[in-house]
Amino acid sequence: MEFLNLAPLVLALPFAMFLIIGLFGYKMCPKFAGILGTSVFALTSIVCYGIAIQYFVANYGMEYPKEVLFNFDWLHITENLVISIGFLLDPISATMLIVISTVSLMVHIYSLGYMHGEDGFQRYYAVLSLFSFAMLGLVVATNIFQMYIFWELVGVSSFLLISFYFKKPSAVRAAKKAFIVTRFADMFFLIGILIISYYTQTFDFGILTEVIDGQVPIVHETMGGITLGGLSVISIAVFLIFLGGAGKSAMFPFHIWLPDAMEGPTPASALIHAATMVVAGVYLVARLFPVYSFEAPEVLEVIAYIGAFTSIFSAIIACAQTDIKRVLAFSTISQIAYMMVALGVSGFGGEEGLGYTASMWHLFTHAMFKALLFMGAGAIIHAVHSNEMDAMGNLRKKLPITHATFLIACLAIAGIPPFSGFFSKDEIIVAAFEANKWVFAVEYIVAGLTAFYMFRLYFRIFWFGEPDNGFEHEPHEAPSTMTIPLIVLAAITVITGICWAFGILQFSQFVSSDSLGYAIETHWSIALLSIMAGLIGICVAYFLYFKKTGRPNTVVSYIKRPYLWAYNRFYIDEIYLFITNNIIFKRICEPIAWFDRHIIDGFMNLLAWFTNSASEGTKEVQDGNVQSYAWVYIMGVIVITLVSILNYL
Amino acid sequence: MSLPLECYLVVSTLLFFIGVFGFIVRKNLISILMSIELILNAASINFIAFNRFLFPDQLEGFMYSLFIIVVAAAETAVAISIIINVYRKKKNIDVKSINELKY
Amino acid sequence: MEYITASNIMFVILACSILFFGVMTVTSTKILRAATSLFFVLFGIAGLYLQMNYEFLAAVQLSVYAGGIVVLFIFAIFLVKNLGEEKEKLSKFKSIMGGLAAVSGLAISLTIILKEKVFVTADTVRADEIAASIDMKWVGDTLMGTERFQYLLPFEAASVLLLACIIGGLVVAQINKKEEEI
Amino acid sequence: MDYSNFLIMNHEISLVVVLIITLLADLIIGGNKKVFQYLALGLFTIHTVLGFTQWGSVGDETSFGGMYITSDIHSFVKNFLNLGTIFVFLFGFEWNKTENQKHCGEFYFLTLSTLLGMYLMISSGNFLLFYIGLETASIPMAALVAFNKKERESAEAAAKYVLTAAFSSGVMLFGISLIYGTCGSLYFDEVLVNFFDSPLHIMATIFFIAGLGFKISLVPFHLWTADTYQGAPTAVTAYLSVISKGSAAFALMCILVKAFSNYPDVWQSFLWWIIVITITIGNLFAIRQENLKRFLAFSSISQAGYVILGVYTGTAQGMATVVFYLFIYMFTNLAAFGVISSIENKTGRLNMDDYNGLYSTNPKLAFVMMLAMFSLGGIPIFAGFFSKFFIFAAAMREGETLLVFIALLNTVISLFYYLKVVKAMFIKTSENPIENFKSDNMTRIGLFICTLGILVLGLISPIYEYINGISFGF
Amino acid sequence: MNILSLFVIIPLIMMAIIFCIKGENKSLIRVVMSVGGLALLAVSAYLTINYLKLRSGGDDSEFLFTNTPLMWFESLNIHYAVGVDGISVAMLLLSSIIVITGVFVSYAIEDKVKEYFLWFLMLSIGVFGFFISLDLFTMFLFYEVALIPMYLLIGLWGSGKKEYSAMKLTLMLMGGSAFLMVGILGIYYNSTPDGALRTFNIQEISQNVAALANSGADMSWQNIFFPLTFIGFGVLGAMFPFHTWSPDGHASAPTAVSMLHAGVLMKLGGYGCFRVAMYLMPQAASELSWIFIILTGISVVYGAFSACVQTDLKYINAYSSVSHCGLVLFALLMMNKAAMTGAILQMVSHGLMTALFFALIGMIYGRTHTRDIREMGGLMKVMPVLCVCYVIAGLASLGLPGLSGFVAEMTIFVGAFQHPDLFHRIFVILGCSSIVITAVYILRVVGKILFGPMQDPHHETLTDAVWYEKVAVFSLIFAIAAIGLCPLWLSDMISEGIENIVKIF
Repeated sequence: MEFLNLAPLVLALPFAMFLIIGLFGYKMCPKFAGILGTSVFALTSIVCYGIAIQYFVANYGMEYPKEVLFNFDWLHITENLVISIGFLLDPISATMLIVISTVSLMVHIYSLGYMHGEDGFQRYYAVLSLFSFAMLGLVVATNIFQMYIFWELVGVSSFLLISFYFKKPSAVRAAKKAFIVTRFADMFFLIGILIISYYTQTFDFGILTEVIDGQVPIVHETMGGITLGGLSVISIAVFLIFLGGAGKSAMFPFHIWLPDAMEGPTPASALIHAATMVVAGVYLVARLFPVYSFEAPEVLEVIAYIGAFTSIFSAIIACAQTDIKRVLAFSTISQIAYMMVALGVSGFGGEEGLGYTASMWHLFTHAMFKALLFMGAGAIIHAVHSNEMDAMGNLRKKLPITHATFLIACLAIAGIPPFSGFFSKDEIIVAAFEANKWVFAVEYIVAGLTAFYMFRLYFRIFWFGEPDNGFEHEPHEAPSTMTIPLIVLAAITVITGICWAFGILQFSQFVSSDSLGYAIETHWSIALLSIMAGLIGICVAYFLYFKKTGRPNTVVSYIKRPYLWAYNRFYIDEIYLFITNNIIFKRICEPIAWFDRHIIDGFMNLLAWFTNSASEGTKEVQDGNVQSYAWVYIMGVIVITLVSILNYL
Repeated sequence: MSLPLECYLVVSTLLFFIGVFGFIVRKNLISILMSIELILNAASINFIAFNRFLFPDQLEGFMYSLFIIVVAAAETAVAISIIINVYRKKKNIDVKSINELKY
Repeated sequence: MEYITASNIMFVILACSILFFGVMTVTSTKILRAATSLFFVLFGIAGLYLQMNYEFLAAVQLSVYAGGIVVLFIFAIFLVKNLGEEKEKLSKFKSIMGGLAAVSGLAISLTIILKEKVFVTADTVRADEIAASIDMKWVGDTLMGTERFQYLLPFEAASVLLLACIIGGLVVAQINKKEEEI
Repeated sequence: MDYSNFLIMNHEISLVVVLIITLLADLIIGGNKKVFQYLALGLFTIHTVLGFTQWGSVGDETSFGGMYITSDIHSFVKNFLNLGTIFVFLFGFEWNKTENQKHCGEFYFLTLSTLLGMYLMISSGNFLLFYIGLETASIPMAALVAFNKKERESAEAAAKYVLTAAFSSGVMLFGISLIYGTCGSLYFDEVLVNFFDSPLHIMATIFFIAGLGFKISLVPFHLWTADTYQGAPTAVTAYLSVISKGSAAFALMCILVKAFSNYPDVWQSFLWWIIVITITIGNLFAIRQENLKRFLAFSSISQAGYVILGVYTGTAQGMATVVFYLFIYMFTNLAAFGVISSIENKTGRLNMDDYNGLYSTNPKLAFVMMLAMFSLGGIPIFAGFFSKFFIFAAAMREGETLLVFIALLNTVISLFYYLKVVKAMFIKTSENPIENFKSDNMTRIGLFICTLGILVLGLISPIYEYINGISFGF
Repeated sequence: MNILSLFVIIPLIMMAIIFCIKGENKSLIRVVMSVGGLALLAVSAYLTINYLKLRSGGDDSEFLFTNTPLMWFESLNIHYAVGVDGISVAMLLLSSIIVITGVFVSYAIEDKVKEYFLWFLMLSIGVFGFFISLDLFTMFLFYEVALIPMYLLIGLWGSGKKEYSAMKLTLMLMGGSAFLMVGILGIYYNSTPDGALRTFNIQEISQNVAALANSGADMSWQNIFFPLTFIGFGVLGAMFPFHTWSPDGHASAPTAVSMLHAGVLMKLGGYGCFRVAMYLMPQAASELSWIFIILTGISVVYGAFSACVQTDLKYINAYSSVSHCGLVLFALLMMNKAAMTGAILQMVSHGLMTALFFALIGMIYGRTHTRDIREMGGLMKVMPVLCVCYVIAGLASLGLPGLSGFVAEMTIFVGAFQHPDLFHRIFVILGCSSIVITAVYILRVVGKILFGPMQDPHHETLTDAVWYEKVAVFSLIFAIAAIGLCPLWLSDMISEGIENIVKIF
């Protein structure tokens, strides 16, 4: 069966499900809607796998081509600038297809159990389908504008999912925040697109990323040498595009929306805010990687620094959070920043492009284990009905499957071999080491911190000791619809790690910056170092949180102030709040609204008032006395005469 | 040598503005009407003077003056009857009594 | 010196009296006195007409104006109770305003009129001759003719005017019985 | 003497016949007001209809040696003055039947004589005839204004009117005397030749136009208008505001074209200002009026400004637009007065507040009034829009962008107060609305025709085209 | 008979029928209105299809479906001339959709139904007539015909301080038309070469102006009349600083009137700006566009910022209209094909979506009796259909792909950014910022009134949409989504029309 011909189904099926469940869902029985959505998505996943596998198999060992499976014009803006909707297949989009379909399918299944009995179950599935559609559309975009279109769509479905519990004010706030912050970043993305398209007169990725002789000709020829305010236009444009990606991928300083986004249902967080949507930024940079690499290397460097800063920054915050989903959220930010760093330090072609491969590889593995973590967290929350660590502890017996899978995921993220996370992370650190020692140092520390806060989480949940007030009711393992996805994902985490370790189906054979497969040698020296860091982190966590002791408090009391800062996320939210409330609303919007009502509108009213008072003021002219009429009359004649004569003279 | 036309014009203009002055300052309606007669006569003098001195070939100004007199008579008749009417209504012909309608 | 002729002196006397009585008309506090002054003004103007050889007009002026209109005024004054004895004081404000209007108007008009050079070119001798030869037939023809410079149509129109004014005046001045009772 | 000169005066002659019959009929059957009115109205209608027939269109003729001028446009104007007068009679029908109105016959006679005066004023080719016509049109009018003999206001209005009229005719005479002195003749054709732009000419023109401006109620010669309109019987007010004003405006246009058109700058320069202040002051004063007659007085002042905007151009197009404007204005304003008078006759109420909630009790009257207000405000598709547009078009053709712009801004103010009336009738509610009543048949006929006119006159282009074809200018 | 005349004739017939219906037979009137509205929709659909057919058949004359101009006022050379290009077809389609949905929404009107629909129809006649006219005079005539019914519609059936708002709206718009009349007359008298017959016909004027410009004649008259005309139409297009009628007016207007006014009438402004001001005075348009770019640029951002802190739902939407309509004019002034196409798309899209908004606001207001967002909350629970629709409207407004707003805005931004001048491009970037601010105020409302806890216990018992409301709302959403999902036919149709206009700049 030729799966490539089924490509339109990849987009059509989820969209159809969105429409069907969205329009008619309220008439269906919830369970039916859920199963319908899930099964149709399963079909979609099969098509995705088929496409990806066929693609890789067909081109294995050769240069992976950029295949456009279909592409139709959607809107003609100018003769050259045409927005089309299409399907671009290349290594990274094929990888993404796998990631998305896997995680999304798991979430679909998981949600059947997790969301059972919720109000708006059908709505949930409708939006989930919309999201899947949008995300798939995003990754297969043939042109930058298609990407932007789906980019917006994922944003909105994220909004709808975060605000799923719309009666909760905090959820609504979080949804608004997520949407507006990402929208703000999207604006830069759009401006970037505008600038690029203005010069290159194309949106098409095929043309935009075509590399010839170590440069991207279309960009180089049309934009090279043009500067604006001392900066080259290319840099400005691609930096703006990166900012768009930074918004979606929650890079500092746009990261603030992601932790709040955890207000949504946990499976949705797993899908959107851990595995897929948030890596869109990384994907975007990877998509345009040749442009960055050849035409704007300085931007790439900036990306590396921003990534490095974000990763350590959020890792530190993660250490101090008590809400398990928030810990995971900050961990996500940190891990995505890792991927950004990897891209930032990457070169182009072969071994040089190690960072690129590592980034994509980390994206893949991270998606799996982070989704796993979130779903595990979901299972835990499902069991204890709280997000707070204080309500947990000693759950390993009560939730055995969750415990096992969670542990695997923690080990993976902490970078312990042979789990997948170890290899992907290790390659990033290697790439950083080769490119930039500062970044390497930071990433190294982050590796340790990651291990620490993940195991803090792990120990705190599964060991530590039961909460002070006991559980509200006895926690129990989740239903099978929820545990099966956990197991599947855990299996993937383990298997991909082992495959890599044995050099079977090595990721770099499929994904590389120049689309040519190559083999990666594991740099054991650096790898050992990073394992060391991971182990140290785990040990510290073990020391502090394995059993219920006063140790954490003691430590905290030593570093009270930094702890508070970290706990309060370095007050970035407060700064944002200040800016929006006190500056944008109070200092801009309200004055403008005031100005409009009182000055502009006031001016119109003033005209009316003026006319009225002129009317009142002149009424004495007509005082009812016929003699004053005559006086006005004759004076009129005299004045007119005088003026006319003077005019004549 | 007779006096130039200007003399007549000066007289008529003075008379005209005396009439205007009277119209504006007098207190009762009949006096005001009298002032109007002055104005009309001023115009009349003008017509006659122009006719006599500048355009003697035709009797245009002459006729005009004649008709002014006729019209003035009619006008005065109507005006006085109206004033009488006002008097009946207001028992007064002070000009101040006719300023109920204003603004 | 050639201006000092009998007719010119006459003119000056007439002009002065016209203006004097004109001022009297508008300033005298007693209305009957004002009416009398008006009579003299009209009389003086008739004198001017005479002086310009327009005897017919002078006669009409005297009979219609001085004889008719002024009498009408006087009747009206008597009709209105006590008006004859009332003293009419001019208010200061009005006088100032009226004076302002009159003086400024006068200044402008006189300046303009006297600056006009058109009049100087008048052929006075011919004018005198023609004026001396005006006879009633000419006046009659002019009034009753239908040609150019003849005035039958205005004459007819004036008759309608007069009729309308008589009827109008009657209507307005007529006393309703009911009204009297009020 | 050549009496054939009278033969081209068809309109005047037939009017005089009507006049005489009316006078006689009043003597004979004056007691039976209804019959008398039917007779007078019938006769006058015949006169009007005749005017529209071939008999009424005399063509371009002059007689009495240039004293009397007539042409198709003159005939047309006379015809529509007739038409307007019919409406006035129709609206006054009920009022004339009332007990208070003892002088029904005189009302008709005086109205018709003033109409004759207007005919002569329009058709004059000589300042003397013009003067006589003007006086014939204005002095009996004073008597008409005083017709509401029970009301103090009527007397006061008449007094103000007659005094101002006399004063302004004095000023005008002084102006005419100077024109005579400088141009050597009183015939328009000779004035045209001898007129030029010396200071004295300018002054003479100003004095003259001031006198005529009184009749058109141009600012600053307008102050009598509101008082007189308010005090006069409503039928007379209607007559004053439409017929008298319209004829004077047309006469002004004729004279300006016929006598002063060689040096248009002389009058255009100050007319410009007069237009601006007339429109503005009219609007400003209208804004705060409560009494509807007084309100319409100021509205008519500002409308006069627009008319003069057309006069100002002096072109044939200008004349066409002026006549068209007046024609439309007649229907419109008379519709408004028709409503006012019918309500006044029934209830005696005249204030804008009294009209609150009129729509709920008397929807038809409110509807007609609304159409009239919209048309006065220049809202399409009502006729007023077309007349305004054409006036502005004529003025714009002369490059008077600023003037047109000011005038147009003023239409916004005017719309404000016209809408105020609409608001009172439609939107506001009242504790004590005017109760539902049935107007008399005459008023209804009049209102019906006026409404029809408002609705269709603008849309029917041949009317404008006809006027445009017969207009003249320089 | 010309098919275009049907757009005027059908409402006229409807008016006549309704006028003849005795008494307050509400249901009959409603039936007549619905049938007539559907007929109009059918005519416009038929027109659209035939237009596309003709175009694809290779007919490339500038205007299609033209009639032989009927002479009206010969001395001024005024004709009744109709014709459409792609732009007018789009606008006609939009108008007929809004009219029919407006009729359905107006089912809620209970008081003086007959008069209401008579005025409503007069408004529609004005709107349709304006879009089909090829003659400046009739165009202006229809323009004013469309304006005046607003006064009574707002004054009689409105809410809040309706008298003030109605007066303000009418006066400001009439003030605009005062500017306009000067402009139109100025064009009429100046656009003709010496000796040639003056004309009001848009096509002929355009040719004359081009000929004049080619012959090197003095075109400075345009510098006077272009601003006048542009401002004249700009007032209706809610251009800063002449937009203040819009918040008050919309807030007080009854639902369907708000819909029609914001949905169609404001489009008259934008349409006129380019069909009259820019098309007939291209020289001045190029020369003076910068002034208006600044003003409209301000409109875009300023309206959005103002909307952020309003508390009345209709005010929010009115300011949002200021912003969106500002974008229309802004794009028009960029004077290239893409941006202008975007502008027209934006007109269509804004028309649909703002109509939807106002319809929904009206329905919500009809139930809660408040429009203050502080007094509402959690409505999603009690009226899910209306609220979901509201969210969709909001998303369309903030430019969600798949809905019409996105298509329009992106065409504008991309198109406008193709302007060779840096100044213009910087303003485009400024304009882009509005998409963020739009998101802020839209989400603020959605979050406040639809989501969150219930604010007023009385709201617990509210009912959801009834059938006619659903019909109105769903058809609008359908149109929005149809344009949003497959914009190509519309945008191609419009850009063909634009092509003729752009080539004169």
